[in-house]
Amino acid sequence: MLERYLTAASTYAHWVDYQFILIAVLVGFWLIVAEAVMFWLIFKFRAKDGRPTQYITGEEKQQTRWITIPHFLVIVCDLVIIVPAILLWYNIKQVLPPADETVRVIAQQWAWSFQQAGPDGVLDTADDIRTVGELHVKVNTTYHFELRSRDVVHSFSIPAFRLKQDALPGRAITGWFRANRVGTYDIQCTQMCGVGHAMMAGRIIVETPQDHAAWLQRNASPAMAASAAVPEAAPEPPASHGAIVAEARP
Amino acid sequence: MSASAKPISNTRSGTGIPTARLITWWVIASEIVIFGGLLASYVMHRIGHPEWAEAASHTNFWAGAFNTLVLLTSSLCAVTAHKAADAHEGARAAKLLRITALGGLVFLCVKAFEWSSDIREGYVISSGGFWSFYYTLAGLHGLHVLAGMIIMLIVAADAAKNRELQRVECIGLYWHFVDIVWIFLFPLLYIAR
Amino acid sequence: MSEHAAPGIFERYFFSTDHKIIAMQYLFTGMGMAMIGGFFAYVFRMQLGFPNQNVPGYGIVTAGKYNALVTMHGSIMIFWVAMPVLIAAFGNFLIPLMVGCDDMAFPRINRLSYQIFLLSALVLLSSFLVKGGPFGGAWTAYPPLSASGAYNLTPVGATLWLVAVALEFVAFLLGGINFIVTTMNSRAPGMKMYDIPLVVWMIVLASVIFMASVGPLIAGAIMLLFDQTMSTGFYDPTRGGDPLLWQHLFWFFGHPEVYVVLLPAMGIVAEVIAVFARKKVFGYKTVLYTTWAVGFLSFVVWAHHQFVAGIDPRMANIFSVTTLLISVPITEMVFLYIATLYGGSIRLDTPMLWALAFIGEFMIGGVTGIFLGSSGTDIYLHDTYFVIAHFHYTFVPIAIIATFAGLTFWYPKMFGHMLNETLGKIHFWGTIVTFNVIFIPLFITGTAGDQRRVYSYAQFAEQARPALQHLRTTSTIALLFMLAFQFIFLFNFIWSFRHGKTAGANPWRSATLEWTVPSPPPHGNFAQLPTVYRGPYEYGLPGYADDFVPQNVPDLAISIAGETD
Amino acid sequence: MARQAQPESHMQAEAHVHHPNYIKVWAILVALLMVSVLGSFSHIRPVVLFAAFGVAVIKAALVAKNFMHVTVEKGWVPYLLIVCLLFVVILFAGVAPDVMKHSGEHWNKPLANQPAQGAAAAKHE
Repeated sequence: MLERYLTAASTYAHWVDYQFILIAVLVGFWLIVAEAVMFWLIFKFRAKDGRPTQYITGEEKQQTRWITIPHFLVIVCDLVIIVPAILLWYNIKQVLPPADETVRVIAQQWAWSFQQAGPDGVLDTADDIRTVGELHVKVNTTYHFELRSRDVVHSFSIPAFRLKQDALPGRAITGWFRANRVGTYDIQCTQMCGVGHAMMAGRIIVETPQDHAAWLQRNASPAMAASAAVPEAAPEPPASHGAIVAEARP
Repeated sequence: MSASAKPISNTRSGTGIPTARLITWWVIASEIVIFGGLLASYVMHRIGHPEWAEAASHTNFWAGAFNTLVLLTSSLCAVTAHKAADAHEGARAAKLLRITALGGLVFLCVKAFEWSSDIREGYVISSGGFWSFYYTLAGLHGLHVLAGMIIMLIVAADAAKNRELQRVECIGLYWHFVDIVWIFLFPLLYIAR
Repeated sequence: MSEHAAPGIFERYFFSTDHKIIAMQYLFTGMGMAMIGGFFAYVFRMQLGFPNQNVPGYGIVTAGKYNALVTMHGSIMIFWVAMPVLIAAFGNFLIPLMVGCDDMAFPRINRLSYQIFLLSALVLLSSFLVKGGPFGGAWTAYPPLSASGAYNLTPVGATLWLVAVALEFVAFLLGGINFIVTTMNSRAPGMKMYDIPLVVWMIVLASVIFMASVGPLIAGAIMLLFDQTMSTGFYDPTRGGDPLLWQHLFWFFGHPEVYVVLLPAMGIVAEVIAVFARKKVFGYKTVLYTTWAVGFLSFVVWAHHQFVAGIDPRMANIFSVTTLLISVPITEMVFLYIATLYGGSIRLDTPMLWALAFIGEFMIGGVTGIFLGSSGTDIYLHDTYFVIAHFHYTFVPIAIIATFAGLTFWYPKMFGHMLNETLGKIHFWGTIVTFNVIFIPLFITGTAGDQRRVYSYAQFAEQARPALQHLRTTSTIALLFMLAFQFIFLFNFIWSFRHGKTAGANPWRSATLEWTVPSPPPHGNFAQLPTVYRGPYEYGLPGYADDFVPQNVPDLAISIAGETD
Repeated sequence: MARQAQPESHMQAEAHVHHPNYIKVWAILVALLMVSVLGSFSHIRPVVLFAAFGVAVIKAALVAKNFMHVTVEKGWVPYLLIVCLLFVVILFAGVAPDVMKHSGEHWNKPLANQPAQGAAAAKHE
């Protein structure tokens, strides 16, 4: 259902969509029934001459039955919703499948920058590839991302992956995704982060392993790694705050 | 002004508790969550940051202990004023309330002395997490002391003329509450290291 | 009640301690703020519907201005419209009248409450005049964005916003505690706990919830104020603070706040439905029990606003369960309202239309909340337009629809004249239809991934699709119509002051106490203070000629029987 | 449904409490304060903590009972105050897992976890 509106490009995107449909069906049923009953009652008991109103307290057993029975059915529906919802949450946010690759995502006013391992396959070495605004990943590969923020609260959202996680200064938060469809998708910031909030867009480019390897080679040359891949486009965070990592504590 | 005539709603007592005391309890309840929110924030930070103990060791322990004594004693005066008011001895209640307010003044003077020596030593509100909480908690509490003193003097002025004696108890309740907050602030800010 | 000479106009309308005057002050201030908030909605919806065009009456909407507009729209509509109108205006007007006393228990505290509230509104509006403009960091004001002028670029505006909100809290603490005390202590003789009309119950419970939940946020606001002005580091992680603390303190208040405004709306709707269906509210006590349950549960669900905010993911499970739990008493309450219609004799006058529309629309808001409360789907839907559509389907029924139900219902009591029914119905249908056309498209754009608080989707290829833009434009055009229909109400409201049909004491043939006094009620309300003999909803009581029995009418037949026993 | 109207029942209550010997209560409070003060010089942590916080709770209870007469007040008043305290406890329980702790499931606070060497994390830059 959601895919009509937006591509699903990660493994758990479909899980989210199924849960969405499950809830839609259940609550939609109740909504329609409740609205129908309401309109029927309004019609049935419209004021008519010679038909007096009835005195019903709604406190006797055979009257409250009309409330308690649907009420328990609602509880059952709640259970049917909550159990898969928590399982879904558990599988997306609490269980991290083993990582094939790791990427560091750094949010700042108002850009996304990414750091991933270079040809040596290890993060935090000299040949790391740093990019701004563009994240290149391999299809069908489990990525862990480590999310940080340099200044204010941002939110790392890839709608096509059904992925969202706030980035907080002073915190490193780990999550995962596994893209399963080649293409270019949006990265949004979904938390108000200042004047440039609407400009804080990024792209995630899901590539075949071959394309990804070629991209890696293109960007792994020392010269590229040193200068071009980290342009000055991203504004520096204000001096007194910002530093998620660098400045020593006062 | 027409408002000086009390409405009948003020004189009714559906709960059996007079309106003045009833509203005092609700004010205290709302203050519990205000101080509670701040204290909870402080406690969780303090447990999370054992290194703040170093900063905490610079607080003036004896000033805190003396202030506790001052507040306990002023609470005694306040409750004695309540007793006097119950006996319809307005003048005596007023005198005791003024002594209570004097206790508040002593408390604030000690506080002023303490803070100025803290500041002279270079510990200001922005000197670190502990000091931020220290000044905020004690400052909010000090504001309540100040507000209590002002209301107390107004109540005392009425009580001296044997008017509105029920207010003596209410301001006393508030004062005891402020006292209780300090009873917890004292170990939290001065003893825990 | 006063034996003094009639006070001058200034004293009478600006420094009065009469609860009815204070209610009007709150009402008109709230309506004025609603116009400002509505104008902001118009401006930023125009930007979304017709990007980067000159907005008539405003100009070009830049990113910074957009942020300020949405922030102010949210803050104003919740704190300066829903709260003052639903709780303060109706509470002030109705509580003394409905519990049968002459005024609030503490009239001068009541006046002080309004004065502080007015000050808070002025402080907020003054932020439009300062350098940098008003605060633009969303009504949730998450630090560090809100804590530092270097980040939000509105250093003065951010502080003014915070001070205004804090003052507003103080005003409603004073007002709310006054409501609680008045209802507890000043009821007419004979009015037992279960004889209190539901709207009074609900306003009082809302005040209790407000009182118990706002404290930590007041503490949090002090900390944020010091972060802004004294360079403390309460929310600065580089100095031992934690930005999540504010989010928790904010939502610990922010979620109960939803129920703070919902409950008075539910109460108003209960009164209106009972009167126009000529029915006793179905299961009065059950309604109250569910209200208490909702009130308590509302304190343990707050972090569902923070599922993806960086809280520990294990905590999300607990809050997800409690969130779905709270749907149980709310559902029950709505069922009870619908059941009240059964066996009635329903007249569809304008107030009743609004009340029924409240139930019908609020149910949509309620069920869409399930999508967000279940943590799994919230990962995707959080901070999208789905959320916006969802909470507007709750807040518009609360703050607009229920308010209109209450205003049209009690207008005769407030001003002594009837509103025009034809204009009222045109206004009703115009508002309800356009309301749905505004927000149903937003459910779709939200499901398609539109994120909130973004003034332009040009940067986002998936969101910049024309299909989605058409939906946004539809929503904007519907908003223009909805706003236009409000002028009909405004005209009706002002015109009927003078020209409306004279109302009489009890035009709706209602059983509660406020209808036993003249319209508008004189100073002091009751010529002779009433005694209460029965519950508030005795409609169609067998053995009576009339189909309603007011609360203050003694039950002769049975009391005579009692004497002969 | 009908019932006899209650007579205008509610007089403002006169002296609703019996006044205990306040000097004695005060003396106990001062003695407890001494315990806190003396306890703080102990080097045994549990002793310090009890002398500080255990005694504070006792002192608060004494003030509430004897000066504020909470126990004489209508039953719901102490419950109201306790419920407000309960909400503070709920707040603490909901917030502490994030704010008090420095790491949790898939998250940590790099700065707080390396207090001595905040600069060590600088290698990420």
